[in-house]
Amino acid sequence: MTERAEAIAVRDLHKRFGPLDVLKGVSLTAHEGDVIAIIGGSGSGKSTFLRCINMLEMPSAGSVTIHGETIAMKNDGHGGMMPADRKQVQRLRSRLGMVFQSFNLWQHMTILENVIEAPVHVLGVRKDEAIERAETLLRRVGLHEKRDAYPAFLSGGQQQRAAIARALAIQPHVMLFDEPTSALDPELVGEVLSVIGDLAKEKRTMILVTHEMKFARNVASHVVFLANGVIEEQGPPDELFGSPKSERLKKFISSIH
Amino acid sequence: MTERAEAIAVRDLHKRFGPLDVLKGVSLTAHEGDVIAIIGGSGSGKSTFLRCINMLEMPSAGSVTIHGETIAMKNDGHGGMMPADRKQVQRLRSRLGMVFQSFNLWQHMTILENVIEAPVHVLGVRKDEAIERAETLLRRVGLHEKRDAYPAFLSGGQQQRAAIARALAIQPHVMLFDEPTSALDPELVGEVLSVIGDLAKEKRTMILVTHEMKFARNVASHVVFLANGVIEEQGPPDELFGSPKSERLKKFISSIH
Amino acid sequence: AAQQVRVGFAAEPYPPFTSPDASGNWEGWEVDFMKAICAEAKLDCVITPVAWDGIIPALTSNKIDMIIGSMSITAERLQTIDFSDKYYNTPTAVIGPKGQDFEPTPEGLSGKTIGVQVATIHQVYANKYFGENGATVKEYQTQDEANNDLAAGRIDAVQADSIALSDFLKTEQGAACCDLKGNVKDDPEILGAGVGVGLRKGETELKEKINAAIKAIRENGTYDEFSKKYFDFDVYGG
Amino acid sequence: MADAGSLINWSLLALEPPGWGGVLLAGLWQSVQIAVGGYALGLLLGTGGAMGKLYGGPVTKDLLEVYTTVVRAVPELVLILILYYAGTDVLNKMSAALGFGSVDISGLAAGIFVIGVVQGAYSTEVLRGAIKAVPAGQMEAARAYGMSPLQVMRRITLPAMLPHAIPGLSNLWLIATKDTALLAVVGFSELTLVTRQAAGSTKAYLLFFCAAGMLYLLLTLLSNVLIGIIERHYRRGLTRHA
Amino acid sequence: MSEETVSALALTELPSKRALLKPHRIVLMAIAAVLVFCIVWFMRWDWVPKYSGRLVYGVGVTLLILFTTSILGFLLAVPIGLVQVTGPWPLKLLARGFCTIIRGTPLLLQLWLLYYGLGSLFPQFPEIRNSFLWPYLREAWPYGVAALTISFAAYEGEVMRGAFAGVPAGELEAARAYGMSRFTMFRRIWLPRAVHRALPTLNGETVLQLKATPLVATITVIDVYAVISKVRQETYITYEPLLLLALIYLCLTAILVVAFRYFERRIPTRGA
Ligand SMILES: Nc1ncnc2c1ncn2[C@@H]1O[C@H](COP(=O)(O)OP(=O)(O)OP(=O)(O)O)[C@@H](O)[C@H]1O
Ligand SMILES: Nc1ncnc2c1ncn2[C@@H]1O[C@H](COP(=O)(O)OP(=O)(O)OP(=O)(O)O)[C@@H](O)[C@H]1O
Ligand SMILES: [Mg+2]
Ligand SMILES: [Mg+2]
Repeated sequence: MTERAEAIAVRDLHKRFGPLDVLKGVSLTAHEGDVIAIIGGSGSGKSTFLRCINMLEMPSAGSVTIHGETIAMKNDGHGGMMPADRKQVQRLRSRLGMVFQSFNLWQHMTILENVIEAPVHVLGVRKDEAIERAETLLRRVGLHEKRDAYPAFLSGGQQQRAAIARALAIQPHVMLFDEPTSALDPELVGEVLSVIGDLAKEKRTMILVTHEMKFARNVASHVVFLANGVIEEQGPPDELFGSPKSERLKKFISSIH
Repeated sequence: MTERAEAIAVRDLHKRFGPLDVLKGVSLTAHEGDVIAIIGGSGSGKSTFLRCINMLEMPSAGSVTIHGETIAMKNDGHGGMMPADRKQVQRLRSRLGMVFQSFNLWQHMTILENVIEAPVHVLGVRKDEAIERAETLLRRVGLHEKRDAYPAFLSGGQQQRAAIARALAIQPHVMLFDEPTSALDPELVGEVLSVIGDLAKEKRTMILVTHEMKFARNVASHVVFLANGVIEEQGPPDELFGSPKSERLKKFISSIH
Repeated sequence: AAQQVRVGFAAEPYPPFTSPDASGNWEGWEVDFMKAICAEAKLDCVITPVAWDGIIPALTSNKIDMIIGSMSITAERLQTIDFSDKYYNTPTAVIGPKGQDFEPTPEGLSGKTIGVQVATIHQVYANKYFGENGATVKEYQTQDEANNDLAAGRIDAVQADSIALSDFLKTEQGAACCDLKGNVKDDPEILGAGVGVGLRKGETELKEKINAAIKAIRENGTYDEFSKKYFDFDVYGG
Repeated sequence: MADAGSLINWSLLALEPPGWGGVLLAGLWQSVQIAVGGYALGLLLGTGGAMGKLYGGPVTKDLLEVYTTVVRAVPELVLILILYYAGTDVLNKMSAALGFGSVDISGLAAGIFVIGVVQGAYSTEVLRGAIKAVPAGQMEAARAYGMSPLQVMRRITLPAMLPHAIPGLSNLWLIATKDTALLAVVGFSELTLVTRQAAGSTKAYLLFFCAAGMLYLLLTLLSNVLIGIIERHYRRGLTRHA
Repeated sequence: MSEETVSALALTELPSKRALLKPHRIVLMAIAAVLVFCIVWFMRWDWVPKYSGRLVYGVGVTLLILFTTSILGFLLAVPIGLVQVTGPWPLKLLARGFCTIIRGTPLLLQLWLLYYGLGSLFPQFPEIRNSFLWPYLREAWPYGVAALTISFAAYEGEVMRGAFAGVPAGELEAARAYGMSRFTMFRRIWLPRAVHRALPTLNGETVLQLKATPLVATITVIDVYAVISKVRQETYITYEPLLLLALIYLCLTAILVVAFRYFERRIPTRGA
């Protein structure tokens, strides 16, 4: 792991919602090509952690470094922190491809327009170039013939694949997935997981929060078990699932299967 | 069976929806105290049959006799039939307590108001008397403390029990149930079935369409298997479920379990 | 009991002939006139305000029984309704802002905007003589609003009945802004032969009663008596 | 001319003459009467119309469709003119033909008639939508317990559709109050016309129009409070999110 | 107002043409044809040719007023809706108050307040009277356009408020997650998405606006309603011009509805 460059480094991240201490010091480093699966019980702070990485949620303390660049933070005057430089955050965000649980495709745009939106209007890519790249991506997730449809006319699985194409379109350093399949009907889960599995095979750096343990075991290079706001245990999937050390993880694994 | 009075007699009932022949001559007699279960595949016409008994659906041909009184029919001028005397139908309907799959409680009335509505406004029972009787019934189905709640605030099982109390409140000769549990979550089915089971033990005349085979076997005195618009087979439940004769019924039973 | 008659008044104030006061009652010369003839003809008259531009339809569709609204007797109107004998007749005048000198002639008004009340003889006249000779004719629902717009400088002249205009020129607002530019050239074809009580066609009995009443109050002095309160000249005209 | 001080001459609004306040309030009272009457008539027509559109024969349905289409496509102002002149005329002639003699339609009755016919079409649509929102099973259950069609309507359909109809009907009430202003155009002495008369007589246009605006606004706000209470009452049977 | 209420007040869908040839419809149409024939034959229509030019002009004015006030009103409605959702509280309060006042008072009154009230105030100030605006302020149409624009803005402002508030938070979050600046997010996602959501009611609101246009005739603007009024005054014919007027508005509404249907089909708003 050492020779590969650091893609993301989170150091001692804290997050408090009012009186609720959700994250109590979480550190995590993802190198290029890592596929990190974050697992944990409901409410353990998985989503919050992911959202802190791209500052959709402001961390209360700690630092986030993306590709060697640390997000500059300052006090927000209410005991929390905020980015010192909004432009920097916007720039760094555009290096992270986030895929949401509920897709969050832009309903007023066709699938193709969704995919070229960020490249054209954030990264300043030329439109024809963006379209060309988008078509390739859509073909790859198997949605090429739906490129002119509006999201509302697609099934959940198709929407999520479109959302993945949208995230890939900005050529992100790291892909972030927050339970990408939990809003889908069981029959549709497979098609989305297979797309993500393909990305993992290509050694794309990914951090994914998931409830699909079998999937995590198959594709992740590293699994992190969050509990009570801290990393209770982490390691290669076989080790973690095969011989869990902590009581909590044992209980968690047995409750899943 | 012979000494008991006839509660309902349906003779050679036909029902056509446009080109679709749903019932092709169904005859059935229920004596006082009979519990008749109607089973059959989806679309076999079970609901239609039940709805023809109280003229919610107009039969195309055949006759329905309730407690010795035959519903007078006349031609409706479009090749179908309609009741000759609307008043008679209304009177006879009020002797049949129908319980619907989707409860159909009146949403703008409290549970108690639902239960006293028909006695007071159809049968002309005095209001205080109706309330007294309703309270007894609600206690019996275990809903006494919910009597002033509105249906929307009740669980499905509670709503269906309220619907049963409502049907019982008109002191019907015969209770008709159309899949009373199929709109319920599995956990809630039991509470409704136990109420119906109690009614069966009291020897109340009932005709019920159900998909709960085990339940039909336990409570019914007579089971009717409808298929393709005719009664394919009928008899005591043990006989019917134990040694089905027709191929169709064999297949149906095996497909259920 | 006396016969009940609904008398249509234009709902819009038209001082000094008809205008509502702060207690909601109608006052003015025509109100006095109406009272006089109704008393004379033994009619139980009820004032019914109606929008001026719909006053003739209101009469023909039976919502009112007669019109007392400074309505001039013209050939056009006689095609639709009937009139009593005239009960007053005054010339038509034009007023304009102080300091602007022009004649109330087609040439004098050319290029100017002149305001008139809709559905009046003045509207027809202004359109024919001024509108077709380079003036813009602007039509108002009420005389009041035309006057007001003149005072506000939105229009350059107002044509109307000389009495109504001189009444306006006596008000604070009118005196401040405007003065009389003169009477227009008469055109009896359009300007008619005086003002009469409008009646439904075929109601000859009522018509005769009214005519008799007008004659009677002219003769017994009632007419002059209430007229004196408003005018220092003979409003009945020649 | 007038300086700023005399622009706001509050004494003009005094209730006693020479103040015009009393006249304004009388106009408001007229407006409210027409609004209430027209709204009630509209509800009556609308209930019949909705029934006819849903359960009537094909001819009834088509005729009602024409009625609601025309009223919803033509400006109220035009409808008011047509109804005020032609409508009452036809009504008169009809009663004459039926031998009742020519009825004397008072101004108030004419106003109520005009607003009512317009509101009737709106109510028809609102009520039809509300009735359609009541699950068919509710009516079916009523029939299954032996209720006559009239009873089903009275005991089940109408009360059950109320929560669905109330938002729309509330809006119609607010529109009825505002539509009365249009009667000013036919010379009806309601609030807007008397305001115009008062303004014309005193030249205090801004003052009077603002005062009338306040009265209308007050009426609206008061109505909103009442509507809120009614709505809470009738929605009590529904879940919060329904 | 909800979408249902608007469509109860304004025609938003043409009656379906399906099964036009049912037997009872044929009878009804025959009766209607007889009625139309009677109207054409027995009523007076000789004035139509004389006024046809002015009628066309009036329809033009009506449409011009409709479109300018709808477009201007919509442009105003966007900020009015937006500040009610995100604005600082003074602006929020101001926008709310504006909507309440305008929606709570009759348009006719607002129109007269502007034209007679405000309009008669202006000339008292020599600065206004001598300004370049005076030639316009003298006219009636600016007041009509202003009143109708304000009214449309208030009603549509409520719609836009709902539309802005109803854009799913997740879609905005997605925009932020891809590095959009706040302005880009507003321009590319929030605004178009809100407009998209507001489209279905726009149809009804526009028909309502058409139905409001004839009020400008009461302040001397010559629209189609005013032309018909003139016909009535000059010819003393009562009913025929009004019938024609109703027919004209019926056609205009139908055209609007068809046009909106066309656009709606091009921009699907399902799930919006
Ligand atoms: N914006 C917020 N304000 C207050 N509390 C919040 C907020 N967002 C999350 N929380 C709380 O923080 C805790 C962690 O939430 P989070 O969504 O990160 O959990 P999770 O691990 O993703 O759970 P799940 O598996 O259910 O998605 C929860 O208790 C939640 O209620
Ligand atoms: N109102 C109707 N109009 C036309 N066809 C109908 C109507 N009601 C029922 N049918 C048809 O009649 C057939 C029998 O319907 P029915 O509801 O009686 O079946 P069922 O045995 O109750 O089925 P399930 O178990 O699914 O409730 C079906 O094919 C159905 O599509
Ligand atoms: Mg989560
Ligand atoms: Mg069924």
